[in-house]
Amino acid sequence: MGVDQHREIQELIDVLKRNNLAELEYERDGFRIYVKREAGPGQAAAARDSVPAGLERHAERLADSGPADTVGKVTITSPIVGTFYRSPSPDADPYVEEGDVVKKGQVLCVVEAMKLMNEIESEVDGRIVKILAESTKPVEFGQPLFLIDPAPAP
Amino acid sequence: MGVDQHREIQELIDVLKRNNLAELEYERDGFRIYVKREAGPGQAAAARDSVPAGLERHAERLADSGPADTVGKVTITSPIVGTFYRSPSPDADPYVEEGDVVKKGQVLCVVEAMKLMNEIESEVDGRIVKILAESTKPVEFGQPLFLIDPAPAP
Amino acid sequence: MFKKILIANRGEIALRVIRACKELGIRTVAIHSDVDTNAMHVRAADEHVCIGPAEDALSYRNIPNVLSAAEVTGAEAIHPGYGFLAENAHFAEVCESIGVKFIGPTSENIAVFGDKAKAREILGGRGIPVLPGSPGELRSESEALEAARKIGFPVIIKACAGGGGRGMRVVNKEEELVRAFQAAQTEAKSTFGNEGVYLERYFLEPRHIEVQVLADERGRVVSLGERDCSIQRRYQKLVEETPSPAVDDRLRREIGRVATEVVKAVHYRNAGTVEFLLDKDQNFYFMEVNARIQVEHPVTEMVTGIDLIKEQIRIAAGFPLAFRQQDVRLTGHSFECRINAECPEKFTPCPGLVTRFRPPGGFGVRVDSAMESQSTVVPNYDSLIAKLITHGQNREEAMARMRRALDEFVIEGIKTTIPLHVRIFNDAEFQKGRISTGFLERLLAHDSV
Amino acid sequence: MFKKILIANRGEIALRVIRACKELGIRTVAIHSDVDTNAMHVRAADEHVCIGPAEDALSYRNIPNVLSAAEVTGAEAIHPGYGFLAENAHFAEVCESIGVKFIGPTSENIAVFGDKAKAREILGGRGIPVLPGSPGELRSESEALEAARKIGFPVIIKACAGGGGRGMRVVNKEEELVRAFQAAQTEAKSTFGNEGVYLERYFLEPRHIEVQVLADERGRVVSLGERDCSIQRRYQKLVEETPSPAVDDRLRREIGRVATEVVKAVHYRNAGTVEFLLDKDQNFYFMEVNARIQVEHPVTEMVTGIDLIKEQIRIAAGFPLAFRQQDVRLTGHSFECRINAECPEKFTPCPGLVTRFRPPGGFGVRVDSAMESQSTVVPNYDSLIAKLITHGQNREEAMARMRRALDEFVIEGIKTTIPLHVRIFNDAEFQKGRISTGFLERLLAHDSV
Repeated sequence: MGVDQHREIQELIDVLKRNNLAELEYERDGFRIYVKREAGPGQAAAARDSVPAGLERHAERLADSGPADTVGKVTITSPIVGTFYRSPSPDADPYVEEGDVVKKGQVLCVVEAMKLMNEIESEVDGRIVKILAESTKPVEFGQPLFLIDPAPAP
Repeated sequence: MGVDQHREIQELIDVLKRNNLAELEYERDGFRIYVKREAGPGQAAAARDSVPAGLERHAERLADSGPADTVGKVTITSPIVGTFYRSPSPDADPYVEEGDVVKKGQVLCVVEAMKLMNEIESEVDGRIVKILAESTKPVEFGQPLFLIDPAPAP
Repeated sequence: MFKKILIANRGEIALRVIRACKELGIRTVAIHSDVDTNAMHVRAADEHVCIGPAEDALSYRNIPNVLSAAEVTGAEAIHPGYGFLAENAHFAEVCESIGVKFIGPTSENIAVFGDKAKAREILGGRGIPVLPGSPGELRSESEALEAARKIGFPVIIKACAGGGGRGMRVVNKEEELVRAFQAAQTEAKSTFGNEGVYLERYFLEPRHIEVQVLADERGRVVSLGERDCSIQRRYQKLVEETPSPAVDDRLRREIGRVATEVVKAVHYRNAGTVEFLLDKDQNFYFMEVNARIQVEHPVTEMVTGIDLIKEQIRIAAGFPLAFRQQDVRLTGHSFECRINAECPEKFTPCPGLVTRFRPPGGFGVRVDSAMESQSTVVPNYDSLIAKLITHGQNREEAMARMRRALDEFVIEGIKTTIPLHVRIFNDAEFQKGRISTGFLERLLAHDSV
Repeated sequence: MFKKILIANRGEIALRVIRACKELGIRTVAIHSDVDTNAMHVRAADEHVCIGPAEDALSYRNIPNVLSAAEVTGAEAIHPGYGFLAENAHFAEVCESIGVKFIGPTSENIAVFGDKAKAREILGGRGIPVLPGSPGELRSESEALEAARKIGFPVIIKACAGGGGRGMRVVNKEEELVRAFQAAQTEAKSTFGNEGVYLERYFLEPRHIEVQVLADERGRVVSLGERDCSIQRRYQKLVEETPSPAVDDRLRREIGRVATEVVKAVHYRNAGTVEFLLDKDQNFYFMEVNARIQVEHPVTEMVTGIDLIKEQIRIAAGFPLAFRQQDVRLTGHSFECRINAECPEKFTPCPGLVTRFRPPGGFGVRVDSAMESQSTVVPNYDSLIAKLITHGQNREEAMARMRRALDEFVIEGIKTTIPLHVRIFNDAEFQKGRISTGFLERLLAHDSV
């Protein structure tokens, strides 16, 4: 890289910064440069944002669940594909409610697959902050089911 | 990137901001720029420069012609497609040589098309800095033939 | 065979010709205006020459520069595509005179079919069924009135030098005729530089049926089935199909025979299309000959397997047709959608940067386009940016495939006619094949109700 | 007809099935692993279900999760594509038992052809010409030696449970046999979990010829011509064509008849491929049946016009075949190039971000691919990223079209096998149709010289 091109790149970056641009592409005489700034604070998100659709869906579900901050929380996801049930049978009480304190290994729900009831257990001690799936509805692999605020280690 | 182009880009971005435009595309003499602002305050924007390949080729030819700075010079281009000849016949002397002083309207070369000799005249008074095409070779529309340093207005 | 061909066109048809040349092992020269320097046809060709500025009169229609480009590159032949110089008899003549082969009909062929009223007169005299109409150009109001009474109302006034639907006027009643005649003359003069107009009977709900023909330099002619181009907006075709739902084997043979007679009558050469109007009672009438390859030629290729551009080149190179009429087999059904860079409601052109271009793929889907992601649709030329063609074992399969392909097609950054095509292919009457040249206007009129 | 089908696959074949379903008006459910959340087959389907993590054993081969996905979405049938669960007899059986239609052969069909030595034994007993070989699995070294002496050297040792060329070993001389036998058993055990091996005569310069068949639920069978898949690297097919340059009409009828007998003998259902080895003297020998749709099915579609995926679905839905053997017409010639994300010299996989993907277009060109610009080739699955298929009136035109299309194809960001395909299509021997399964190794060996 010649001194000139080096200077040219610096100039472009200066242009980018001064004008708070996200991306800049420049081409001349076979010389091509593409500059993109990281999304930092106070910056618009890059246009080529590609959160996978599935994870977006989950993110939306989390967002729908209100202002609850997920930082430090544990998300229990479905390990299989099936139908989510909050109680062992239609007439029974739900395994857990929001706000309940749960123990590690405690059954939180069942996911029915191929007529088999698969009990999903809590991975931690803690308190149920939010139930993220709707009873009797299908859930896919990796879909968040519960948000748990883990109890501080004893 | 020349000082002029650098200034030009900055001017365009200023125009964009001043007028609160979302996108701007600008093209002049084979130089083209496209600038887009992100919607909303704290803007990001993408700029895409797409110099057409043909004019790039011309730019290369200019670059090949040595360190001669084209700023302030006049480029005489071919108005037609044909074969470039520096002299009226194979035995004759060239119309002009590099370094010659020429008058506006003086014949600089001929471009033969369909057996017709088309005389190409100087558009300005000045001095031939560089001859950019090779005699007996084809030239296309818009191809630079001569670089002339115009004489200061008398 | 030619070693090098210059393609005097741009866009999808230039790319189409370059592809055929590549498959035949022929070198290609692209020409381009200065706004098309980076266009796909320029990049696809072996050589390229800039022949002028954006205005087509100074570049793509600039005969001296086009011929100079052929001369400096040593091209032995020129393929004109469609539009621009394709039906310019003078250009074809100059090519002939300087020894560059014009890949298309002779200049005489082009001249004959350039004057529509005259062509109809000649062919009517040879027993070809022509639209009932005035014998030739109408010289006066009284001549027009007399002709119209003989034909019977409604009639349509057309410009002799017209084309593409411009300069046409329907007259329903005798008392409207004189005024319409004068207006048509004025419009013909200003649009085509020739005030000549003629009259034809006007049919309600006709179909536009055309027959593809090929004629080699020895005068052997084959017809390659018909195309139904009834889906039009202001005489601009939008969807074409073959075979026509209205044409059975008997009618296909008959109309093919007549088309063959038309081109034989004028010693026509190379590819051409004979256009007919088909009325509700299965009567067909000769309208005109398009002396060029047409936009909609791919549907015929899909059902015959014959590469029409290669055939054009072979014929121009002096090769006899390698097949006879009885060798032509029509297999399955094919549709073409013309995808234009236009607002699909108002049909206003919509040039600009195509930020994303993802063509559909898979079985039975063909895309002819010179676009890709980050291509620019320049405002200087016509708005056709892609032809989407499907083929299926029958009309239902070809239609289902078109719906699927339209759904897959992603073009972002500009507006296109894709939503209109989706509507057409979802329309129950269209699906039943009940179409006529009035179909699209009616479909669009539903919007305003 | 089914209202909703789940596609238990990914990549181009999943998209291929989704396209067929869309054209038939059937709703689709895509399944995907968590690295494929944004894959094209997921976006193309009406519904989608994440069924596991990247490892295929936990996702695309995860039978409980795949069936749960069918259950929760209400899909009535499952199309397995090729690979993954396509030839898993247990999966087909479970589908049958829970009332979800498996779109493919019966679990018994799959089981029969899963044991190659046994299949050969059964069919040999019914008069099908099978490769001279050991009657079944070889139990001991002495059995192997005896069989090899009877067959004559060279022989090839194959794993009973093998496939795709893995676990094969050529033995040229008697003294090499025992050692090779032991090594083959060990390899078969570690690769397939089954140490069973058998022997076949080994032919020099044979062709791999296979016949596409369709069998409906009433037992009616048609054959759809042969495919020549002799261009292989380590038994992995790279280029396929139909018709085979080595097969004439007489041989085509004969081999088609035998293929039909093979599938009738085992009451085979749905689409299948009967693979033969063709020697230099036009003798053909049954090798095996691929009880699934194959990667190379499109070349057959191009020359027959028949959509094989739609036929699979129709057959599974209980419809009888709508055409008979005599209705099948083979028109023109077709090639397929498998474009893999691999370094074209060393064939090492080359996953990564595809920065630009511009498929070729125009007449006679088909692209089956689930890629587009900015797609990612994930390293977890097979490296096939696109199938480029051409069709022409004859072999020469189809080849010229392939060269043109390979030249147009732009894939940036990763390495692909396109340069190798260009070499193959420029090779004089290939152009003359003089190919055998040894062709590619020889072509590649030229590099090292």
